[in-house]
Amino acid sequence: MDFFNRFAIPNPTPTIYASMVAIALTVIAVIIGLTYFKKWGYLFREWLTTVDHKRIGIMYLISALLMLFRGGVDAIMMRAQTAVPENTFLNAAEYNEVFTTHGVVMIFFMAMAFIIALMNFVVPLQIGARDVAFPRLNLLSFWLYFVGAMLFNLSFVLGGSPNAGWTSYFPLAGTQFSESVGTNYYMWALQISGLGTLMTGINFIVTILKMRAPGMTLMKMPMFTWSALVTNIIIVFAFPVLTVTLLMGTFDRQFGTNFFTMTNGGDDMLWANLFWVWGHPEVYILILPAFGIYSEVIPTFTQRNLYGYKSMVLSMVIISLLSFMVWVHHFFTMGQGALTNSIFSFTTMLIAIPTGMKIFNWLLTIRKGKIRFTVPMLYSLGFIPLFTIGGVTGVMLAMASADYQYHNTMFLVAHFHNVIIPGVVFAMLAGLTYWWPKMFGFMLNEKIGKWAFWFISIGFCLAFFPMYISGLDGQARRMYTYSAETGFGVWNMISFIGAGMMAIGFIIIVYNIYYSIRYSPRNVGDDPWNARSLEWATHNPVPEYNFAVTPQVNSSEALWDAKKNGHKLFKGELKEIHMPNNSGLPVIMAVLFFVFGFSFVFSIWPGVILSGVGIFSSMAYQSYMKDRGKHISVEEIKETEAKFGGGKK
Amino acid sequence: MKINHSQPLEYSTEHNRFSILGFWIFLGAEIMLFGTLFASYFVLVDHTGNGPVGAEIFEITPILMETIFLLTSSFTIGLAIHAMRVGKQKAMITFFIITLLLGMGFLGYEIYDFFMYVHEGATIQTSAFTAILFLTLGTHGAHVTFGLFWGSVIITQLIKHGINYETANKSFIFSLYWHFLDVVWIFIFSFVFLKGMM
Amino acid sequence: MKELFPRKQVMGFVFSLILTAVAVTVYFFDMSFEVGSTILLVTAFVQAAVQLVVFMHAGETGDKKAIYTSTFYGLIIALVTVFGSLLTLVWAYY
Amino acid sequence: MKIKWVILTLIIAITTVLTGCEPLKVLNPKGPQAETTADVIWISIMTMAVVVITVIALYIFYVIKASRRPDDYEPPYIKSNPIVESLIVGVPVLIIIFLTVVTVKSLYVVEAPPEIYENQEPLVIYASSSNWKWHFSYPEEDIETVNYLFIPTNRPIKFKLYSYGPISSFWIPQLGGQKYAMVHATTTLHLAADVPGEYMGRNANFTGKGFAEQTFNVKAMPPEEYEKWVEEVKATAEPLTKKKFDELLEPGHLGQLTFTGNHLGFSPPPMSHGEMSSDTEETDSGLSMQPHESKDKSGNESD
Repeated sequence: MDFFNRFAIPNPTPTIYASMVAIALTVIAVIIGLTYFKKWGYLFREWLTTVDHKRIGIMYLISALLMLFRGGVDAIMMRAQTAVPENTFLNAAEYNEVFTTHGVVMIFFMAMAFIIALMNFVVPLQIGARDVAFPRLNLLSFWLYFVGAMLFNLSFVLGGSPNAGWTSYFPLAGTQFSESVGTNYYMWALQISGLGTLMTGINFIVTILKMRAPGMTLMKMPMFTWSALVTNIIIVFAFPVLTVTLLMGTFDRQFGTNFFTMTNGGDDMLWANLFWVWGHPEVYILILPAFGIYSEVIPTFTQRNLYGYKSMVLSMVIISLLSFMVWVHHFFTMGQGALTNSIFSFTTMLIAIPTGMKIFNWLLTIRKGKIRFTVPMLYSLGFIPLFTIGGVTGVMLAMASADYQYHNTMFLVAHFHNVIIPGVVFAMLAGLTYWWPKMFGFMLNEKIGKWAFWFISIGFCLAFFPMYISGLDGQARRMYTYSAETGFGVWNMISFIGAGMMAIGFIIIVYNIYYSIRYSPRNVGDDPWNARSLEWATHNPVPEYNFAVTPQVNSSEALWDAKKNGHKLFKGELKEIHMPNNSGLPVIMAVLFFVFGFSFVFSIWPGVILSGVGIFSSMAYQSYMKDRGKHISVEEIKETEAKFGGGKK
Repeated sequence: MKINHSQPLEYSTEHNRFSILGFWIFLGAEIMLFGTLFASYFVLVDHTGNGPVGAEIFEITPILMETIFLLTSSFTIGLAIHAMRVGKQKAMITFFIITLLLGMGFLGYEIYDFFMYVHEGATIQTSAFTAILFLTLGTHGAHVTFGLFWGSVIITQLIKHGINYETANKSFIFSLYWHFLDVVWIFIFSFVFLKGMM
Repeated sequence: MKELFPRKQVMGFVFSLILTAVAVTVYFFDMSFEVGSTILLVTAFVQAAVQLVVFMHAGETGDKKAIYTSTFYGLIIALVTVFGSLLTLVWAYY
Repeated sequence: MKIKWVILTLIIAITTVLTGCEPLKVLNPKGPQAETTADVIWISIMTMAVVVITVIALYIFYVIKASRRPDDYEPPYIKSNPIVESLIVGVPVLIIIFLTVVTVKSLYVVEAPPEIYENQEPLVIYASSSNWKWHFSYPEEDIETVNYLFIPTNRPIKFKLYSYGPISSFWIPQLGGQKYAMVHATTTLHLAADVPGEYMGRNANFTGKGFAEQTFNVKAMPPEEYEKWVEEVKATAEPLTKKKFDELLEPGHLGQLTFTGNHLGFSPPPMSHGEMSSDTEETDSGLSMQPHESKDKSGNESD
């Protein structure tokens, strides 16, 4: 019986029991549904084992949307709890779990997955490639991410959620103050999904460097591809830091070491330091692809070229380097003194320069343009002023002496949501709407989409601007309650209303997806937005091999060049196309990694050893395996092309 | 599979070139991994708590032996790749096996070192310093251990299939890995051991 | 037999042994912290460069630029991390 | 176009509130250090307001123009203009240089004892956090309080901060910025109060379950009154024993408590070797750049 005690929840409540039941019922329903409709084979063959970058992208997308709702529910619960003073909707323990999971889920399992989804889907198409450089590795990356996400979410019903904040500062996250296995989950979920992210990084760097269509020099790459390249460079160099940090945390918690403990020389400041050495670049990992999306959307819907292509590239490269040199600004108040803080204040503010450059370049793109107010463009237009406000409050926070007053307050919370929501979330929604016809062959309803946009942006302003004020009035972040005399009540109430509006906005988006699947017209053509870059030169939805003939490019706006200047993209005859085979091994490895992570969380050593051996055996098996891929014959290509209308060769 | 015969075998297909570049980028990530370990090591080196300091537990002889083993193995794997390029399969496999044997020698000494540390009362739990010492050495040691398994897998393939574009590619990538571990060891040797005993 | 031992690699190996021997002097001879650290820094980085160029054939293909960029990028950031951490967590407190 | 009006209204609303009748704590300083930070905040708000207004004005102008093009308008292909490019780099550079100067100057001010009280001996108070309380030791007066802090006005106060548990952050918004209290290093925070009154103090860094209630009351009073309070405490309060102190350290919440004596003797703060006995005034009064005590190097923590 002792063995099973470890799985008990430390703070069980009716909500959690209800969720357990709900999860069990959902799983059973899914299994029955799949069996009844005989979809197991289809699901396994066509999706779970696919190496097609487009399908992997869509799997990331679905997971990201699921996680968005998990994290969103957490957010609403937090806002509801703090809406009025002395509220008892959640107790302190629950509130701590909720804000911890909100942070982790949103950053790692929603935002990261969303940008990787779009990178997966779009980048190979934008550079005219048939797939990524290592398709099987790509599938493994997805599975590692997915396993990490599932492991993390499991903590809710088995053993208890992590509750030391998404930053998980030691010694609070150490065994002395966080006794439940929650923080173990945190360590292993992030470790496993981080491994997947690192592989994605390597994969995409090689893809972008080596697989571009003939004629596409580095300085003729579409801006989203550039942003993906820079982002993946940051991923490759930032994630190993997280790996080591989490490993040290795991050792402290599970092997009794003293890296960050209170005794025997442990240094609690080291965790904070290392966490942010990774954590700050992570912020740019999220925001740079968003910048890339805006740089695609704004030229498309102002119907002109992006202003200052070279300076846009340069600013991203500078940001990528600077992002590794500013991490101390996350703990100016640790007492390193005026000199160190001055240095890091300065480097932090420097980032405002390349970022400002980008903002002005977008404005100058709009200047001589002709705007079409589509949903993606609305998000981009909402982004510019809102992100500017978020950006300048970032500069305010970078001023270390003033940061002593902002640090750990709602002002900070307002700031980072003010850059992440208009920056990253708006970009993801813009990208989703923009590339939706590319993915599925029909458009999302524009009218419903606009409703969602207004709800989300107005909701955003209501939810987060009051936090600047309550922060300056002394409301610390992560407080589960406050007394009425503090006067924070009114601001938090406005926040709650705003959060509610945002929730409605997201529900409208879901409704829009449902509505559009049912009613949207299916024959939208290959280029519904009158777009400019190469991904729109193939069919909607994209055939398995992407392009029947490899395109030849001589502009960063290849399709526009073809449409306006009569450049011929597709020259030469159809040839046999070589494509990789689907692979089941990543799925098996995913299961093994899940067992490994789960056993480690609960210190079940036989499980750890067996699954560990399994993982290495799979790698060895992979090395012996001969898989030379398959060939798609010319006839088959002709048939497919004819089915898509055959407009393009 | 298009094979380009103007290139060395390990570069002869597109996929081979992807793999080699991808591995180089992975090594970039590894630089950062060990960089983080070094950063932590330098921060924690004086955090010895009630445990011993580095100079009290380090011994020069095994460390020198480890260094010579690993340096030589880095040389021999280089020779193996050279033999591969001139098409000498037998010599290549011999050098490969010598490399792995030297790697095992290194690992043996390192394990002996670990036992000595524990014997002298410096376990991984003793202090922040011993923890980061074991973690840094252990991470490198784990890489070497993984390399031994990986290398053995490649040798079996070499024996079975001879030198072809696939085995050549794998061997070359393995050689990059092995040289890299040597580079990391040089930094551990200099900044953990020699600096600690200085 | 001779063709199995190319001159370049043998020289590289001898050179790295010499560098190791120089580094070990900091153990056997008494010297100040600054001198010792300088010797170690120089020998370690030269040694790493020898491995990179002689043994790892870093510059032999068209991907030379990408390879050197990623290596130096990693190196620079690793150094920033090491010295930044020391600055924040150790030196600021003396 | 609604969004612009929403933003404008919000900006106006924010400014009204910021300057409104009931000032926000951070912008309503009651001591020299908080005044410095409030000034810095105002400078930054003003500078940033100029930036935001410029960007939003340009934005509104361009968007309106670009949305009212005639049907036959064909947007031109435009190459970037080096003058424009250098302008959008140059102006931010100037702003950053200005703000950096402001930051660095103010940093050295807030990290040092307040200038206007320079010639006064600072009052040293050891403030330590434990889950979820604050302990204040007054070594000079030889008294200790829990969860409340009495200080004299017009005298510099030197707080020595450390923690018996998770990283906490000591914060009295109206007197100055916050600083971490940690297990292994004692940090120093210089504050002073100009005006008598009661102020809110709290831990700002998340420390677990009881974090929200980890607050303390600060009462600044004229020096004479403060002396009187000290005398009163000495006459009436019970002595603090090690046993009692260990009980206080147990996780939980406590009301306001008062003791004579303090815990510095039997449970000394983390500090470098030997510095404890000779006290710290002389040793680091000249080291305003380095507000920290040197860290515990040899690891002689008490555990």
